[in-house]
Amino acid sequence: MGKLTIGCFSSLVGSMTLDFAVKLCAAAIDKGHKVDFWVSGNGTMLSIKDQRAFKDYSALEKPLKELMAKGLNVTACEACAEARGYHKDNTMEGFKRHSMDWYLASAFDADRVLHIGGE
Amino acid sequence: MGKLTIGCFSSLVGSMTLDFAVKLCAAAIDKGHKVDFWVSGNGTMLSIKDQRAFKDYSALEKPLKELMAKGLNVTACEACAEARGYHKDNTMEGFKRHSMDWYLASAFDADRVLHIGGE
Amino acid sequence: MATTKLGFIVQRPPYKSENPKLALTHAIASQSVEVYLKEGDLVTADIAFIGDGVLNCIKNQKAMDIYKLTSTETHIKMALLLDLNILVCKEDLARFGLTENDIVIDAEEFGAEMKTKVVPFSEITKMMEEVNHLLFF
Amino acid sequence: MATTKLGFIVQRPPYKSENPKLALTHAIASQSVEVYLKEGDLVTADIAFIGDGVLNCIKNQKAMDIYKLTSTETHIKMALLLDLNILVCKEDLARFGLTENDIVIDAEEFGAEMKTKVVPFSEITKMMEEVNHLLFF
Amino acid sequence: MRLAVFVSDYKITVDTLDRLKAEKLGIILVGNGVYHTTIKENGNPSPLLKKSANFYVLSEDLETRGISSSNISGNIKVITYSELVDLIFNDYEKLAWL
Amino acid sequence: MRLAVFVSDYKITVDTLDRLKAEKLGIILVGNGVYHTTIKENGNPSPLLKKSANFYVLSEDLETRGISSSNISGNIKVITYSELVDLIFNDYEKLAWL
Repeated sequence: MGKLTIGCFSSLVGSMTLDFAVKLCAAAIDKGHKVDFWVSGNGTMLSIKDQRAFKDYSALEKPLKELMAKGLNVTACEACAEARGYHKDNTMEGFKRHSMDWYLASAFDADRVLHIGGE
Repeated sequence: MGKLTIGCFSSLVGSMTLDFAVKLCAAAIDKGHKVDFWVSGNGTMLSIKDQRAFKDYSALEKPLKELMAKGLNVTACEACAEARGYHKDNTMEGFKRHSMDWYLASAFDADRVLHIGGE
Repeated sequence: MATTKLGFIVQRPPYKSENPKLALTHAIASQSVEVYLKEGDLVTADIAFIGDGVLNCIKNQKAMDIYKLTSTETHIKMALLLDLNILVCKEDLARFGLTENDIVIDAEEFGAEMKTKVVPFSEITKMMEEVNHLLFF
Repeated sequence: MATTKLGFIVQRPPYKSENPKLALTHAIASQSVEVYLKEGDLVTADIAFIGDGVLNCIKNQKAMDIYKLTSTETHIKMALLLDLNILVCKEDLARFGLTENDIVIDAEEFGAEMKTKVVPFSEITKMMEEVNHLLFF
Repeated sequence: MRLAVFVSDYKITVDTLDRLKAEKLGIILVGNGVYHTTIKENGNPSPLLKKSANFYVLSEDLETRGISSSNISGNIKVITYSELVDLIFNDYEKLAWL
Repeated sequence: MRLAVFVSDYKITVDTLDRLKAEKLGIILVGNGVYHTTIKENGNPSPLLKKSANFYVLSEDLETRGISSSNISGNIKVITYSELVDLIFNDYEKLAWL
């Protein structure tokens, strides 16, 4: 079994890219792999708690919590979050916040890195 | 003097598009025009209070508050905000939240509508 | 008693951004705008799909089954149910090799009477000239 | 004692999205990663600007004066100060009619010893082959 | 109609601009759209500039990207945010951000 | 290197793909990248499909957009998320999302 590090970056909220990343995390964990998931830029929106699950909008809080229970390691870029007004007290339980070096450290011993940086 | 309605939609946070829209609001208000400013989709991020003003990130809370004091009417799409976990209690003071019909009603008697809907 | 006409032009494919969906949900909001207006005043919303935007109209989208997200197809059907005028560019469908069989034309299952209109781009140009304001997505 | 090499490839122009800036700030974070690693372990970050990404390197950007935002130019200078290896594609500069005079080459005012390297794309291909993981922005 | 089109990207992914018809057409280059004014690919000016239209470019967005207003050719009018407001209210009746 | 490139857009604004060199190149179509599999402009298949590469398309993203897997030509392998995980770990060593 391997380790997959996924990074999901800016300009991606409201696209299906975060949905893709969460489904890929799930598929990898189901196969017994270890998964680190880093969100930065606009992707940090994923970390906010109490997102209303409308059917018109991607609602990822529930699947994320299930994945965290199965061992998903998920971290938001602290500066990117603070700059958007996402503070510790409105962060989803279990969602970590660190500076950018966390992502690079995760890549250090990853077997594969999928960096979703573009549009 | 006229009325300008500006709408700023999704995929735009972290681009310079919100910065552009805020500067255009300021220029129009300085010339004595009435300005309504609607944010929807990812643009609703603009409504969050206590965004940390790092120099590495667009920091628009201060200029927005100055414009509100000069009469800028600024409203976020309530559903788009709730879906992202932006609730009434973390909304900037003076920033309104309404359903989408507010934007259309603002367009009703606008002399010009600048709808920034694309990328 | 006045009417302001808005033209919503969707030029991008669905899902990659929220724009096409927000175009439809905002256009649908024209049905509830009177709460802000004086008696008799109206805002109308016409919607046109052009360029890659016609890909929004492909039918049998399974976004709800797979991603638990309302599909653009369903939003188009809701707009038809609410009697919005929906135009789809004929030349762009042809360019992609798509026919009326491939796209959402009606929402009979919801009881909608309105149908999507496949029209030449010149009709969409006419609409753009007739409306008061344009909103490109 | 192990080293993991990361290759950051910036293919898009600045400001329209945060990507190019985030590429630089994340690459700079390689300087503080050891807090998470065992003694002697390293993560290195090479940065290459290719395609429209070379527009990030144009000098005299006034983002701070006008939008109160750190310019991509300043981020590049910070990366040079921290001794990161920065490559700029020679063919892409030439395609845009840009020369070394038009782009950020050094950050002497900050005391940086490192300089931007204008190299043929083949050198960037070599970098991509040598690193362990690729990060495209 | 008198239509002002805002172009904010260097790479344009929609073909709408080529199909818009207007008695008076303005093209306002903002954001990364300002690269169209001076960046020449393989020596050629941006195809966008070949259109029959009145061209404007936002000076603040030029400077942000390190492009000097003095390098802009005479058929493109360099405007400030303040002048943009007048353009919107006085010269055009409909606006399109592509 | 064995490189898998993810394409998630229909209109691609970067020219990187044409310049990447790899001993084994995989192109994985996800998101709006799946339109490249069946949408023909003026009768022509997407130029992307002319590249010398192994092609894969994510079935979930096809279905989301109303495209039936049965319409996909034989040289493009239709894969699920689960199969994508195996592809990532077993067939390619570096990944690129353009």
